[in-house]
Amino acid sequence: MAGCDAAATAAAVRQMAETIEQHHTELTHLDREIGDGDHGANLVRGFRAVVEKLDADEPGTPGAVLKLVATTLISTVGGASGPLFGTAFLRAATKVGDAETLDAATVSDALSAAAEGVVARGKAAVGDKTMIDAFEPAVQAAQSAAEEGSVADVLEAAAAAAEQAASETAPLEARKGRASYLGERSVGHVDPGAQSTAYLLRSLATSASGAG
Amino acid sequence: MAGCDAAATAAAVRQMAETIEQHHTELTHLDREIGDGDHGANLVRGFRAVVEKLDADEPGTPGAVLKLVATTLISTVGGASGPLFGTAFLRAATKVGDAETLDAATVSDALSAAAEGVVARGKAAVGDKTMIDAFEPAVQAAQSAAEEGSVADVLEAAAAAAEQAASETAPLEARKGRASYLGERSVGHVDPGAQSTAYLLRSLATSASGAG
Amino acid sequence: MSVGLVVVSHSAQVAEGVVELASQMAPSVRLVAAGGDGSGGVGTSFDLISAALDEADTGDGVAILYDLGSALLTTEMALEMADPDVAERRVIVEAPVVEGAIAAAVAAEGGGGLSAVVAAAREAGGDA
Amino acid sequence: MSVGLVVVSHSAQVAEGVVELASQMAPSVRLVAAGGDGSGGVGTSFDLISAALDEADTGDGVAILYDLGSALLTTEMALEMADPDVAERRVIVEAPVVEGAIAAAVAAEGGGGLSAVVAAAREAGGDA
Ligand SMILES: Nc1ncnc2c1ncn2[C@@H]1O[C@H](COP(=O)(O)OP(=O)(O)O)[C@@H](O)[C@H]1O
Ligand SMILES: Nc1ncnc2c1ncn2[C@@H]1O[C@H](COP(=O)(O)OP(=O)(O)O)[C@@H](O)[C@H]1O
Ligand SMILES: [Mg+2]
Ligand SMILES: [Mg+2]
Ligand SMILES: [Mg+2]
Ligand SMILES: [Mg+2]
Repeated sequence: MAGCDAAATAAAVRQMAETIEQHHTELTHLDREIGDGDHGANLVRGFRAVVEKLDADEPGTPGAVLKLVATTLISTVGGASGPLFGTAFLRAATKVGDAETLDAATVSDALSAAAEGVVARGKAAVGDKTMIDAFEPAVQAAQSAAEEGSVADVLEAAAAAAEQAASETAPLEARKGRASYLGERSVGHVDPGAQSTAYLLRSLATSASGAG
Repeated sequence: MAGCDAAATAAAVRQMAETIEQHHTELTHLDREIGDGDHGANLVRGFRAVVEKLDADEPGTPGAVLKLVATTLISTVGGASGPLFGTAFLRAATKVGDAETLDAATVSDALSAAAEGVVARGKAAVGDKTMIDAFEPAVQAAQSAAEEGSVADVLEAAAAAAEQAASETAPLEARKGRASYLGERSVGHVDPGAQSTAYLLRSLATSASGAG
Repeated sequence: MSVGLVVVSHSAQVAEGVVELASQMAPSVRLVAAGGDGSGGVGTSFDLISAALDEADTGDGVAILYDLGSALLTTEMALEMADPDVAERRVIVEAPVVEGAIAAAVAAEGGGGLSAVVAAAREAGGDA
Repeated sequence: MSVGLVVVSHSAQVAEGVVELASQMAPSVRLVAAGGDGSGGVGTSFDLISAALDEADTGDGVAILYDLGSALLTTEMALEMADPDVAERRVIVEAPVVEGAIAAAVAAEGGGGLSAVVAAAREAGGDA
C-alpha cells in the first residue's frame, strides 16, 4: 500500500475480513478439537460487522479505523477472542494516535502494544497455547525488521513468524482458555486463536506488499 | 380412632391434608422469612396428591397407607420437605410392617423411625433450626407416653412437645437447609418445617382422640 | 460409550442451559437436564431426576451435579429407590453445578471413566 | 436500596434461571441476567453485560458472577470501558456462578454492603 494511510488501513482490514471468510471453516474445525467449535463463526460475525461499519462510514485516520475494528469486535464476537482481539486493536489504535500515515516503526510499535494488550487482558504467557504464542514471536520479528525495513517488511516478518509459531502450538498443552479443560488431550492440535492470528497477520502483510 | 387400622390411618392422613390446607398460608409466610416461600405450597401440592390417591384406591393396612403417603410426597412436594417427610413416612411404614392395627408402642416406634429417617436424610442435629427440632422432642415425649398410654396419649404427647419445640426454633440460627444462607438473620423466625411437623402431629393427635 | 451426566437444578432453565454449554465441549456425551419441579415451577422432581438418571446411563456410569441442598436430598432419595446394582455406578458430585458439569463433560468426552469424570468436576473452579 | 447483582453466563437460560432461583430468596434485590451472545446463541455479549451492569446499579454497588473464563474477559472489558467512578463500585466475584449468586443475593437482601455481598458469594460452596 502506498503510504499506510486511513484508506490503506481500511483496505487492509477488509482484506482481513476476507481472509477470515476463507479460513473460518478451518478455524472452527480447530476449535472443535480443543474448544467449543465457534472460533471461525465468532470471527466471521465480528469481521462482517466491521466491514458493514466501514461501508457505512470509513474513518479518516489509521487509528480511527483500528478503533472501529476494536469496538466492533468487542461488541460482536461473543467469545474470548472478542475482548482479546478487541483489546489488541484498541491498544494498537491508541499507539498510532491520530497519525495520518503509519511508518514501519509505528506499525511495529502498534503490534507490540497489541500483544501487550492481549497479555494484559488474558494473562497468558508464551507456551500456554493461546494466540499469544503467535503474537509474541510476531512482535519480535517485527521489531527486528523495523530497524531498517518498510511497513511491508515489518508485516512480512511478523506474518512469517506467526505462521511458524502457530503451527508450533500443536505439541503444547493448553493452560489458558477453554482448551485448558482438556489438559493433556489438548496436545496434538493447533490452537485456533494462534492460527487466526497468523492468518490476520499474513493478510496484513499481503495488503502491505501491494498484492492485496 | 377405634383401633388404629387402615381406615383410621387413612382418615388421619386426610385430616393431615386438611390441616395443611388450613395452615399453608402461614407456612409459606414463615418460609418467605427464612427460605424461598414455598413450604406451604409444597405441602399442599403433596397432600392433595395423597388424598387423590387415597380416593382412588385406599390401601388395606396402616403400613401401606403410610407407604402411599411417602411415595406420593416424594414425587410431588418439590422441595427439601418432600424427601424429608417422604423418608419419615417411609421409615414409619417399614416399622409398622403389615400389622393390621397399630398400638401405642408401635406408633411410638414408628415416630422414632420417622425421626431417624429425617436425620439420616438431612443430616441435621437438634438445634440446627429444622423440622428435627420438632421431631426429636416429639419422639421423646411419645416414648414416655407409650409406656402406659394409648395411641391417643402417645400422639397427644408428641404433638404438645412438637408445638412447644417448634415455637422455640425462633431464637436459633439455621445451620441446615436454605435458611442457613441467612446466617444470623434467620434468628427471630420460627422454622417452617418445624412448624409444619407440629401441625401434622397435632392433626394426628386430634384424629386419634376421636375428635377428628 | 462414555460416562453420562445428569444436571439437577431447581430451575429447568439452569439445568437445560448447563447441558447446552457442556454439550458444546462434549458433543458425544449423554447429558441430561433434570431441572424444575416437573410442572413448570421452581423445585426438584424425584420423577424427573429418576428418569434422567436412567436416560444418562449408558452402562459406564453417571456423574450427577446438583445446585442446592434440597436437590441433593431428592437425588439421594432417587438413588436409594433405584436398583442397587444400578445405583452403584451413579455418583453425586460435590462441585459447583455449572463449572463442575462442564469439566465433567469434557473429561467424559475424552473417554475418562467415572472416577476421572468425578475428579474433574470436583477440581473445577471455573478459572479456565 | 441494596447491592445489585449481574449474572453473566454463556447461556441465556443459565443466566435467567439463576436470577429466577436467587430472586426467590431475595425478592427485593435487583438481579439482572446477562446471558448468551445477544442474538440467541451461546456466548457472551459486551453490550448485554454493559447494559445489565447499569440496570443492576442502584448506586450501592454491583456484584458480578460469571460462568467461564471468556465471560470474565468480556466483563472486564465492559468494566474498563465504563466510567471509572461507576466501575469502581462494580466487582467481579470469583465464585461458582449458581451457588455464589444465591449466596450473594441473600446477603444483599439482608442489607449487606458490597464487600459483605462479595464475601458471601466467595464463601458459597453449595453445601446448604
Ligand atoms: N486467556 C487467554 N489469553 C490469550 N488467548 C486466549 C485466552 N483464552 C482464550 N484465548 C484464545 O482464544 C481462542 C478461542 O477463541 P474463541 O473460540 O473465539 O473463544 P471461546 O473460547 O470463548 O469460544 C483460543 O484458541 C486462544 O487462542
Ligand atoms: N437438611 C435438613 N434436615 C432437616 N430438615 C431440613 C433440612 N433442610 C431443610 N429442612 C426443613 O425443610 C424446611 C423447608 O422445606 P421446603 O420449603 O418445603 O423446602 P425448600 O427449602 O427446598 O424450599 C425447613 O424449614 C426445614 O425444617
Ligand atoms: Mg471457541
Ligand atoms: Mg465460545
Ligand atoms: Mg421452601
Ligand atoms: Mg423450595
